[in-house]
Amino acid sequence: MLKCSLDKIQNLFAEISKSAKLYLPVDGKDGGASYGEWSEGVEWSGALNTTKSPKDFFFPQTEDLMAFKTAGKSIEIIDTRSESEDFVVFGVRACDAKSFDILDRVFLSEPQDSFYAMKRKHGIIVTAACTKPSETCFCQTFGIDPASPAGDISTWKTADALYLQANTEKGTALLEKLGAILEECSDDAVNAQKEKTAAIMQKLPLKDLNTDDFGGGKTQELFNNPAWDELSQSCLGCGTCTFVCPTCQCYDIKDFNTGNGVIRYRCWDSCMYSEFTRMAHGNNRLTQKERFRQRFMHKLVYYPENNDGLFSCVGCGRCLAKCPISMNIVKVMKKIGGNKGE
Amino acid sequence: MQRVGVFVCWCGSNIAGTVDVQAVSEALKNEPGVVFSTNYQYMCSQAGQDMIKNAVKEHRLTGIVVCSCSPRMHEATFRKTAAAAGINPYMVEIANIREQCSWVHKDMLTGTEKAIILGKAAVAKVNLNTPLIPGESPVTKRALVIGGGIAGIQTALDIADAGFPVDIVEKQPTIGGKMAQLDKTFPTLDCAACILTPKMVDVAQNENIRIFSYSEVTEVKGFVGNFDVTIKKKARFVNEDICTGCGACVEKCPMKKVPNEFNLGMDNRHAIYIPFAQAVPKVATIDPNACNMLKNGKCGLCARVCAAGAIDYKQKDQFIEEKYGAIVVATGFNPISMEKFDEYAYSQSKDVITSLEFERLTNAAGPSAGKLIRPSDGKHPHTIVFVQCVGSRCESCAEKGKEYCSKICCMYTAKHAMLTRDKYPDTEVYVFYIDVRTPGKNFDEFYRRAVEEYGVKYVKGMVGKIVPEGDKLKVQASDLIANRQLHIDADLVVLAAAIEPDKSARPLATMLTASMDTNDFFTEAHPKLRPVESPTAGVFLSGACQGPKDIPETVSQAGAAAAKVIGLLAKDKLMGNPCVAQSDELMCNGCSTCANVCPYGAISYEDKEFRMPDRTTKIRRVAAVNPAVCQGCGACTVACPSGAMDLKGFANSQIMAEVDAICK
Amino acid sequence: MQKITREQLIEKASELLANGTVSCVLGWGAGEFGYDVTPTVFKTAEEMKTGFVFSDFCGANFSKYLVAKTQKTEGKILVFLKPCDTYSFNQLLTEHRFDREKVYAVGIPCEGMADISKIKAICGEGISSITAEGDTFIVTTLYDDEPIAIEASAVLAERCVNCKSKKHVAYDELMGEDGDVLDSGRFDEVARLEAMTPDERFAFWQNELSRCIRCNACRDACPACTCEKCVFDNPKSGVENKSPANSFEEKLFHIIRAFHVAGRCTDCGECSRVCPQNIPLHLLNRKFIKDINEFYGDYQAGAEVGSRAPLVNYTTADLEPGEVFNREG
Amino acid sequence: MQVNEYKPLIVAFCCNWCSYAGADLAGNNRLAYPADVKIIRVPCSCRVNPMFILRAFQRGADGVIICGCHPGDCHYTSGNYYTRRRMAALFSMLDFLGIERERTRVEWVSAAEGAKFAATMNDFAQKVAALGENKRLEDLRCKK
Repeated sequence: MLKCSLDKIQNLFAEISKSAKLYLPVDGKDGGASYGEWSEGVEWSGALNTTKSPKDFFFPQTEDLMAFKTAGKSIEIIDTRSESEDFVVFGVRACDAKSFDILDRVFLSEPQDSFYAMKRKHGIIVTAACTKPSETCFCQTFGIDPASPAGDISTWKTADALYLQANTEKGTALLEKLGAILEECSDDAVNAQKEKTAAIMQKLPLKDLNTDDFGGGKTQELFNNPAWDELSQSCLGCGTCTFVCPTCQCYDIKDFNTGNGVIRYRCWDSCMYSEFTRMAHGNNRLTQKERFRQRFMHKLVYYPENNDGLFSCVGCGRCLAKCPISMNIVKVMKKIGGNKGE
Repeated sequence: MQRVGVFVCWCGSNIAGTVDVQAVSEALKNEPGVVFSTNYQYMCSQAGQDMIKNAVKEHRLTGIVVCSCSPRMHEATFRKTAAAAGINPYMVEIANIREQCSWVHKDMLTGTEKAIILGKAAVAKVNLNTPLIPGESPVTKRALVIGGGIAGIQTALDIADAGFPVDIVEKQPTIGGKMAQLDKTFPTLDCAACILTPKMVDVAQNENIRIFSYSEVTEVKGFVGNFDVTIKKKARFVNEDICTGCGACVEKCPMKKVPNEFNLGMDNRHAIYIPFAQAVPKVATIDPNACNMLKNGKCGLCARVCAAGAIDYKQKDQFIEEKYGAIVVATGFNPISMEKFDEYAYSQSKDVITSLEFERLTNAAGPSAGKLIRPSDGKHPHTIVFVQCVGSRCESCAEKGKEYCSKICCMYTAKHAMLTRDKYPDTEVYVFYIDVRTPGKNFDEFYRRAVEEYGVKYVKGMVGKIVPEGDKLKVQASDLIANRQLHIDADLVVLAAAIEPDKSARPLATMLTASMDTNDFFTEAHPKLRPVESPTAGVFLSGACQGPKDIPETVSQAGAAAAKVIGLLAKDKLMGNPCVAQSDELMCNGCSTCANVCPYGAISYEDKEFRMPDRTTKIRRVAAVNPAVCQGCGACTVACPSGAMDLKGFANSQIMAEVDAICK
Repeated sequence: MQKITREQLIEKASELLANGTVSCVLGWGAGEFGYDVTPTVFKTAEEMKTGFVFSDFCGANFSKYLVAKTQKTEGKILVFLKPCDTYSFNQLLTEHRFDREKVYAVGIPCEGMADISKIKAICGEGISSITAEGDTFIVTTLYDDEPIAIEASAVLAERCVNCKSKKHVAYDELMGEDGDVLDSGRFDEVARLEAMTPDERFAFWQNELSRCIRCNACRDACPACTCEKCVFDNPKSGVENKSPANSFEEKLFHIIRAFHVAGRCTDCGECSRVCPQNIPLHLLNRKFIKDINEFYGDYQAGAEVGSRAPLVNYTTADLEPGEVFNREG
Repeated sequence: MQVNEYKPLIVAFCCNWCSYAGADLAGNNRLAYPADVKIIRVPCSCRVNPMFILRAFQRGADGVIICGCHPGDCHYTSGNYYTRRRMAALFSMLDFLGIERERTRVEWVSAAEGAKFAATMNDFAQKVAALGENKRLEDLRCKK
């Protein structure tokens, strides 16, 4: 275990940013936190979570895939990929850290998504343990311990110091570069914090929410549940839940005509949208109910079915906080699962 | 994908002088969809058009881009060429590389560059063009002429002669208009009544013509070939069908002190009246503002003396609805008010009169039985001053006058001066003028006769001030040629008042959706090439409503308008403009926003049943555009938030493609 | 604290359900934490007793739901409308978006709704309960031993701080007393921005709009955005896009959206309420409203059914686009 | 002429009946204006959708001008009145977002006003040139 006094945290950031770009949660004027690049004087936000998850770093909302340059009737194909530089994403919470496992299974399985893989190769994830989870948090439902976050490096912030521990080779390499700012220390403070957090976790309102009724093989049982009608009836069909979700990974590939050519790019898509997966014959999910059901069935049934029981929700609570009509996965799980969480 | 052919015109050196046409046709060869590109000296020539036709055949073209002069010039030509070659005429786009390129840019490099870009925009557009087929609508074979002056009379007679029914709507109790008030006509000096009244009789007797006198148009709906017009027949309190025009009622009417409009208030008429002896229809009319019986129920003399029993005090305004295929506007003119011209003392002295009043004073049927007298004392005037351009060509006095030339004043003043000197050789006649404008057949000869034979004193210069003093009018004027001030003691001053469109024209234009200029003269569809048509299809212009004109000009325009009407009514069906709005029902919200902005009422709504994606049915209110009514302005397309409304020929995608091509 | 209670509304709804006036109720459904309220259709009085809620967090504007719900429902729908909702209700009627006959509208008074993010800004995350006592919220959290008292006025939603009207402009029945159209300072913020230099304004909006994630929540919650197919979803429109690919796309979406609702926007504030990135989108709409009021005379969309929106109207004496700026001197 | 001299790109939407004819008249009378002005013909100024204007800026236009018949002279009677309101509102909004107000303009040019057309374009091009490139409504993708 290594530690860095909080007085020196800016020095720590400065040191990290010497070797790689450093991104960390910063407070916005609007009250929400978002990831920003560190430069001198930029403070690490104390917010529990950022509005948008850190998946943006690896799977950006829009990303150029290739380009075509046209001149008259000739077309030249341009590979827009380039070797990216190392970067550090600092302050990632346990839930968001877990989301990368979920995304990895999608993007890194064969055929590998080279855009995502490139960024994963160069990105170093430094997590931060939670000490004050929100009422909307339910990561423990998915077996995540917010006090022991994964990532290349895990950190714990106490009243006076930041404790750091490398989990991977990438993490170890980074910590080695930081040298003098860090000092060896015992685990005591971290363990104490973990205990305290564990106690709080037992007080969270959603602590008893479980996944017993979900998982692979439940399609037949849950697909025609009449409760989908009621649950979906107020859904506006916007993409807020999808776009704040750390695990949603659907995208659309579009061509943008620049006048002198075409930029082929991908952008996040949402299964809540009526245009989602539109094909020549039209859309396969015609009603908001079907679209709504798809999103939750995917997270709770289809994904685990194909991924060894791993659910594609990490309980970060963003959708609970941001849905314009407060309809969310928790309400769905309780209703569909017959699980009142009591 | 279209197969586009590009044809770059040199227009001799008009385009080729500033634009490297070879470079343009080479550059456009590489544009998407272009399979053929060439250039030629005169694309609009027979050889040029043949070149297009051959290329269509040879290269199986589906779209044509002509880089040439303005589409306002030859779009129609090339559309015909396309049609002749067997492709839809709306698959043609014109890149304007003459008026908007070669003629305004001097440098070959920039000119060529811009021409290529304009060509690219046209190619981009034509790639998205779709064949358009004009809609058809039937034609009601009846014409409406609004205004019964010489313009309206001539138009109606010509249309009727071709065998089509015509209705004349005249707001006065009789047709005849201004010409009926004139004495003699220039430059031949034949009497107005002698040539006009037979025509009025012709109108009355023509079986194809109906006259709605003392009537007004109150509502116009519909469109070319299919107008629905409401005509208000004002109550004249005399049954027109029974009245014989004997005049017994007029003689007995005790209300004798009503100013007589026909004589411009220089004498009086009765409350029941026939405007003049040759009125058509020759029936009496009761002036409700003057008649005691109508005002307070006391009198009833006329009803008692009418042998025919035609008097009907209970008559009400009547509204007649009729369908017409064409409408001719012949609302004519009026002299402007002289009230504001204090410098000429029009309001102060009865002996300062307008030229129209002078006409009445010299007319044998006028208030003085044709004897030229001073209105104030009935004495014979010796010194008469005519002032030209009163309120005309008045750039600095827009609040009371007009900027334009009233055109007819020079000639009628010469006529007045000449007639005065001819009849009263003892008079001294001055004419003050800015310029004497006599461009017309035998006009200048006429004017010279006034000066040379009749000794009218023409003075170049304007009258500065007229002051009544005793029984004289002190006229101060400048003689610009002699460069001196003139002081004339005149007995009579005649002001050649500017003329302006009749006040009824503006509301009528709104009803007809016909455009007007800032002076309220109706605008022609093209000042040179379509001078008797309004831009609004089916509306034609006759006479001074379109601009100041004299009688011969009016009559020729009246005939021309009639010819256009006949040409329209002779058709059984009309081909519409296919560039009309169209609503995509699947996207339409039925919100009525588009209908709110449509100036033609072309959009209606209906409830339609839709099969929804979730296999249910849903009834939704959606917009439908009547393509025969829509004129294709596109106001609705922008008002529509969902983009359901689009304009054929100028679709969102087409305009955006042009923007893209220009901006890349 | 709302003057009308949950119980009164349930009683009213039960009565109307029982006598057959309505077949269902569009109301607020309770959530997990007391503040996460979901619009819900209730079919019976029993359902309402268990699931219906009315509190200071019932901000959602129901008017828009009527477009779809009236198509799908047999019989009349009972809808509870706060004063600001009634404007949207009328505007939708003006645009023939639903059948008035299928709705039974009960106007209910509103004392202004609370903004949970303002509450969280004071007491942090981990809220266990929120109860309203008079003009105060008593909030308990996981991290504070003592309940925290918060003045309701301090956490009033932004749109309620500048409430334009407590008057109901449409209803079949009114519960409680009707209020008045208010003289709000709702254009103050617009005026403040107008007073800035163009560079400052540009910087302001660049910063705000750059946060847009194009989730479409603003559009999808907006009662004026009820198009069968939005131009931004329609590949044929030429502007369709799913992401704020760059600062141009961000601006295009918000400018066009504001323009499309200009003259139709009732200023209900849903756009800003639902924005996950807290972009003050209502300022764009208010700019149009303010301009329209100043250029063409005061106009409140939805105040009357059938009124003609200013941008689909004109007078011959309207000011010229160039004069818009001269006006300011 | 210098090769690097900054040339603004100006898109002019002209109504078919008045302004496009006015532009033709400017041509007939050989009244020069910068070649940077590219005209798009629309039936009426009211056909111009704000989306076209933003599109032009996106694609690299530095100024957009809309020309129509004088108020009262619209071929379709009322089209330009709607244009007047729409564009007043839109341009005010663009200004509100900090976009230079000199980049947009509405001008009424009749078919008889060839001289006015040329003068307007000269003036507009000059004003836009003075602002330099449009940066605030640009789409960098289109500049690649």
